[in-house]
Amino acid sequence: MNNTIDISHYAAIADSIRAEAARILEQGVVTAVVAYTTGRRAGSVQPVIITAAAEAERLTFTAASVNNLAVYLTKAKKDIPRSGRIGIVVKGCDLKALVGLMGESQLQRDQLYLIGIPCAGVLASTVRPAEALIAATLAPKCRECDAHLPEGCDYVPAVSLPSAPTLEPSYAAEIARLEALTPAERWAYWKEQFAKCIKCYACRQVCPFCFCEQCLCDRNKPQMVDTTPRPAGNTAWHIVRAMHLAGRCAGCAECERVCPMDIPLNLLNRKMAKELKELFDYEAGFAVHEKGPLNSFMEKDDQSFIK
Amino acid sequence: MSRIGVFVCHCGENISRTVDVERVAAHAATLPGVACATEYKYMCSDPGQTLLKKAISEQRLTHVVVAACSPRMHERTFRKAVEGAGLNPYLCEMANIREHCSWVHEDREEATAKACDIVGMMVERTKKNRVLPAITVPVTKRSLVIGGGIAGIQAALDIADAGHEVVLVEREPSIGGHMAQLSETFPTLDCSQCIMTPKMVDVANHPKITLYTYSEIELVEGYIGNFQVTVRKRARSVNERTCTGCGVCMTKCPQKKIPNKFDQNIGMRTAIYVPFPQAVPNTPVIDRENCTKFKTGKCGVCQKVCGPGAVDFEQQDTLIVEAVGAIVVATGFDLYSISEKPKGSPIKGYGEFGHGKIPDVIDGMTFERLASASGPTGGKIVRPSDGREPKQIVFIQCIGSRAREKGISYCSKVCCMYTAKHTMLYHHKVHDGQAYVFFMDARTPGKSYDEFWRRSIEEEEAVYIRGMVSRLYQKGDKIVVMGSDIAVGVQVEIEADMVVLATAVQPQQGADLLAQKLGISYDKYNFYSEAHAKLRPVECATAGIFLAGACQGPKDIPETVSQASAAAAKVMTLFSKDRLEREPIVARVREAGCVGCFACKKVCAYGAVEEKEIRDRQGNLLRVVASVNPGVCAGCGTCQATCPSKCVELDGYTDEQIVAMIEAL
Amino acid sequence: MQTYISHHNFHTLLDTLITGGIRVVAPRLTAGTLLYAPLGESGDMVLDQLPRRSAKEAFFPVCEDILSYEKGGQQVRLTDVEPATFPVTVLVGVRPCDAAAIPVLDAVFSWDYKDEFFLERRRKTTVIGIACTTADDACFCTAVGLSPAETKGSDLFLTPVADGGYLCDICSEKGEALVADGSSLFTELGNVTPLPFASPAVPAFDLKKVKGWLDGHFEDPLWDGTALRCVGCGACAFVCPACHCFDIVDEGTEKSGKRRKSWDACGFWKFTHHASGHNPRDKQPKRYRNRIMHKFKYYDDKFGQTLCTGCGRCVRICPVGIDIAAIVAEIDGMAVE
Amino acid sequence: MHPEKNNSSAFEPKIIAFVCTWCTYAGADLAGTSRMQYPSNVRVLKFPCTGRIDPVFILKAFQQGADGVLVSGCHPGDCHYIAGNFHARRRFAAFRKLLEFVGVDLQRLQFSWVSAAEGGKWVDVVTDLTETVRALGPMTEFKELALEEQWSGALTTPELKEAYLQI
Repeated sequence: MNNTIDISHYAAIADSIRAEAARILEQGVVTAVVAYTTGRRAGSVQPVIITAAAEAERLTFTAASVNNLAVYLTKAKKDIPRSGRIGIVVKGCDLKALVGLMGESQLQRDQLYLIGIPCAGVLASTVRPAEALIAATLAPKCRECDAHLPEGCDYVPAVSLPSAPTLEPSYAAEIARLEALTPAERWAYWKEQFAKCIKCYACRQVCPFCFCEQCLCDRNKPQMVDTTPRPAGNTAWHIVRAMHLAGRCAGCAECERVCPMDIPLNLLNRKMAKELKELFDYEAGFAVHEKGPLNSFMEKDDQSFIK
Repeated sequence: MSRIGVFVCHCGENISRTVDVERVAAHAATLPGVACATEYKYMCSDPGQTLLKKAISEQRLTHVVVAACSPRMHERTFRKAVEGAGLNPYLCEMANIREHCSWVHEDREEATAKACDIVGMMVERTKKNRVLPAITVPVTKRSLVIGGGIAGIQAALDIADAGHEVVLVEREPSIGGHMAQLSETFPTLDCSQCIMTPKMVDVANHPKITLYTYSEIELVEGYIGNFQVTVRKRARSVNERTCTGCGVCMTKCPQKKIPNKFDQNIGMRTAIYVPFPQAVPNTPVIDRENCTKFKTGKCGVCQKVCGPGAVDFEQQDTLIVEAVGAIVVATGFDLYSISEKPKGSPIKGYGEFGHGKIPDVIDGMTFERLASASGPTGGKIVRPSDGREPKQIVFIQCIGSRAREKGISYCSKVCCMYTAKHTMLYHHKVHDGQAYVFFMDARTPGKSYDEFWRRSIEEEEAVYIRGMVSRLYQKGDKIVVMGSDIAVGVQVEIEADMVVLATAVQPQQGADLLAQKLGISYDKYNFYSEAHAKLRPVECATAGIFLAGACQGPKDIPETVSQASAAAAKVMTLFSKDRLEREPIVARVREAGCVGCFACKKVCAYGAVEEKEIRDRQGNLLRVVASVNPGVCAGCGTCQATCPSKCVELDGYTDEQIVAMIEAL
Repeated sequence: MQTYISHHNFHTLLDTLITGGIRVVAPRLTAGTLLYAPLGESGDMVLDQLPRRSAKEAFFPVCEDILSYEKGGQQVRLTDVEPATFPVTVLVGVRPCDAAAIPVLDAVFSWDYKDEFFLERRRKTTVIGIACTTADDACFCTAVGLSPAETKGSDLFLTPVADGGYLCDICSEKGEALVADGSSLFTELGNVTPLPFASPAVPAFDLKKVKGWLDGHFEDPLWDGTALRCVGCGACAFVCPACHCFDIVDEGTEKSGKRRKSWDACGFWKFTHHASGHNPRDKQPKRYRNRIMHKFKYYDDKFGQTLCTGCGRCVRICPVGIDIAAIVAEIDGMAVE
Repeated sequence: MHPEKNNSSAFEPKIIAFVCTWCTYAGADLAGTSRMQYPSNVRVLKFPCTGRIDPVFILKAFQQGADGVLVSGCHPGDCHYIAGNFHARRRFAAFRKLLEFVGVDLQRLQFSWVSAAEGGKWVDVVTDLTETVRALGPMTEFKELALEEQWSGALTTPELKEAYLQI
């Protein structure tokens, strides 16, 4: 199996982002650009919001450009789009999230200037940012990516996307493995995973779709979900989180990437995506849906589970 | 701290027989926040309510839980009582320990434990109840009546005579319904058309009644006092305004052999037709399926002969939106055609009686048309097969009705009486004929009914045979009817010339679809459900919608007319106020937390959620949030279950109330 | 005082403690993640990496009960949790950055209010520290005045030696008692070669200078510049060996429940949210500023100590790559005197 | 005392039913007015519509010790609120898949349409679920979870041990 992933075009992408960001800031097309810049540690990349053309030279794009920057346009960061039209660098998976946000009235297309990345993949959260991108260091979501090339962007760097090796999808395999277990075995698996949770809410804070200003799980009148980081409250939290994202999650897997306790959160999201595809033929994509699968219905929907 | 009063009802012995009410009250007294707990024989009685009111003032109660029957039975009663004692009615809840407990469990220990739990759950819920101020909405003082049979006509006339506008919608080309088809009526043998047609004319001439015939209900939106109803007026192909009703078109129409449904298909009509001569309106309609012009493009004779030029082949269906405040449903019944099993019907059919195969086996309504002076035979009772007068006629009752094995367990109520009537009509017209009736029981409650039935036997010589028919077959030009006379215990065999089946009364075809448009409930036979079998027999559970006639269950004419007038009275009561107080069970948005994703708006079936702009003092747009129009909100709460941050809450069913109940268990 | 224990004997020591009913807590793989956790046997211990969460939870649990309540009739019955029931514990494999944070926390938990939950666990726990022989580019203990060989906070401190055994520094009476109890397992310090200590790459900060700058820069463009991208999770605080904020909540029903104390984080929007709806730290940079201020100024003001031991955990796990070492270095660079 | 009786009374499942007021609650009322008999294990919570039923309530019910949960409303097309049950149907189709994936035995979570006319069906549905759950035994998963702690906050008191044994 071809183990290397060709990302030789990332340098050209970085150049193009710098040039385009400088141009749109210079010409006043946008008031700010949300992009990536280099960090202190070797190979590290972090989100940055620039407002002047001169800052554009700080921008970069590498295999460590893992963040879904869409989070900077919602919830606590709503001030950012309010300042004017915003340029934002998006990979295909990130764009799906933006499209979802548009469908949920959180953003309007004309507020955004989309810089789309022909993306060959990014690094897994388990490896250091300086590592080379090979199949073994590739983020699991990239193994089953169907959105290497974002559609409908305002600007896409003129680079050709190198052909990518075909890799076994890891989430699908893991979901199948868990599905084959007995309920008790699955419970035991998740119990152990959820027990680790410390309720740091990184999964929530980094998710573009967790845009509620008052999270249900922070409420105490009534206390729908125990807030303490104990196994009971943790389990409830993760079930509620997965349910609230069902039919909305676009698969950026940021929740799983940022979990300091390595809980495989995206498995829950992928499982729900799979079910919603089977039940209601719904999939997150590049087209804005007026209604999500869980706020619409068809009279002929499956009800084989109802007596 | 709440001071809750818990009142446990014995309901005579209905509750106390299986539930230890003293123990339930004692248990309630130990619950945190309960200030007093007591039991009483009949909480709903006047002394019971007085006890409740007294306790509220003496014990300074903040909330009340009445553990008694279903809230569907007496919630109103107790909320009113609580209101009378100066508390907001929504601070009172009922714990259902009768329908959900004492009546369904026999073990006293188990039932008592369950009752304690139910009371505990409701105590916790009630603690979280908030004062809900009443919501008032304007009332549109116009009414819609669906169905132009005797029920619809009576309701429409009563409401219109009270001075309110009525929109009457009828599916057929003419109003009149089944009563217009009948020959004479029991128990007086009045000519049905003689008493019916003047009422039809009254409808046509009434200044307050707008009549849409050949029309159906397309869509119903809104709520009590404020419905918007879309009526589909089907293309008649004849302009109602210009048509004078001269009838030349019908005489000239070359298509003359189309079975007339009004005559149970034994009489024929033209392709452009009125179903019967006294039709209201007297405007013909073109049956496009059978019209040569529509089938082949040729002909068009009717248009050519029409003086006023009223025939319009291009006419389209039109949709008319009517605003009304109340709806009377009077869609009536149909007789079940036993020869075939309709799709999706639980009824198995009666192929064995040869209906549809043996031409001289007919149903009761066909007999009515034969006996009717204005019918296809001019009132002569003759055999459809050869036009001969039947000398031996057999009536068979309970075809479909009371036959659980066939799928219908109810009694159709009118068949005993109309069969008795048929034997009389037959005897009056065929003096030398003999009528036989196979029956299971004769059910004749009603003023002068039993006397009427006896007359058919004692004076009109009908032979009643108690027993069912086992077999029926054609033999030459006779129909052999084999059955048993269980009263005497012998087998009976009659060579009949004609057989009349008293088939079951069923709701109209499509009754379920109309119910779904109206949002009213119906039973397994598609009869519409009243709000309460005894105390609210003409109201639907859906506010503002009332029932009249056989659409609710089999009824005879006087009953139908009574219910129609009752429904009209209910409508008038509703129209007696300019504004209506409605249950304040509506959704509210906590704007501070709303992020404006409008998931609530997407799931709201009523369009009650609007987008609201929040601006600062300078007028700058800060955010757009959801806002619920309390007049339009129906209170289903789907928005709340959908809202991710629970920033829309349904009053009366808040998360706090529900979680309190779950946590109480 | 120094002594030596072989790799094998060290495991025997721990297994003896475990079978003797002592709770031995050490880094252990838990559902795929290296965390401090009680050992069933010493073989489960993993000593070659820094655990994802710090050792503070041995004294300051993620979540603990304080009391329980029961309502019956018109009465409420409260039952306090008794710290006396806490188990005797040996905490093993604690890195210098984690161990050094423990005495720093002593200051805040025994200041005006004596937190018996913390202090009882502290009394009952013996800490076995271990020197670091490797570091990554997130490590910066040396920059905050500590080192991979720092014994602060340890009762017994191990330095790995070339043959796989450990050189043991006895740093306290508790450490001495532990060695005395297992004396047969410890041997004379022979001719051993300690492995070379790690050398983190971040240059030392001038913490006085940094504090001096912070004293005067509550409002500064730096906060927006560094923390606008902060998404407001609590990951940094929760993995930190020194962060010690907690929340107290009641969980349960109308009938019964528990009062619980659990970790809290200044990065959360709700941390300073008032009942009135007002939030003095209304924007994320203000919350992040508090994190830096608390670690390098407030704690110093109050207790004369720095609330950061340079473990680098927050640097590694921050979802948006906020690097406290880089920020403090920047402040250090800007500060004068 | 009869030994059989003793055995069967060892475990009485706790069943929580979330029902809509217009159809299933009325159907349960009808079962009452018709004096039908069914196991007393069920506790009914009334909602205006199945559309109001939040999946969190089901979770909460299990956390509060339910051994089985029933959600029941109007048949498709019969919703008093036009379409609340259609939304509920989708929501629960998804939610049950999630619960199944985290290891909840779906035999403990029943959905049904019971109309106001179906007193008999209510009796059947409640009886079936009660008996199914009785055969499965207690739902220990959430109850155990409620007693568990992160190791650092775990207490070892006799009361806790006793509580654990009683699950």
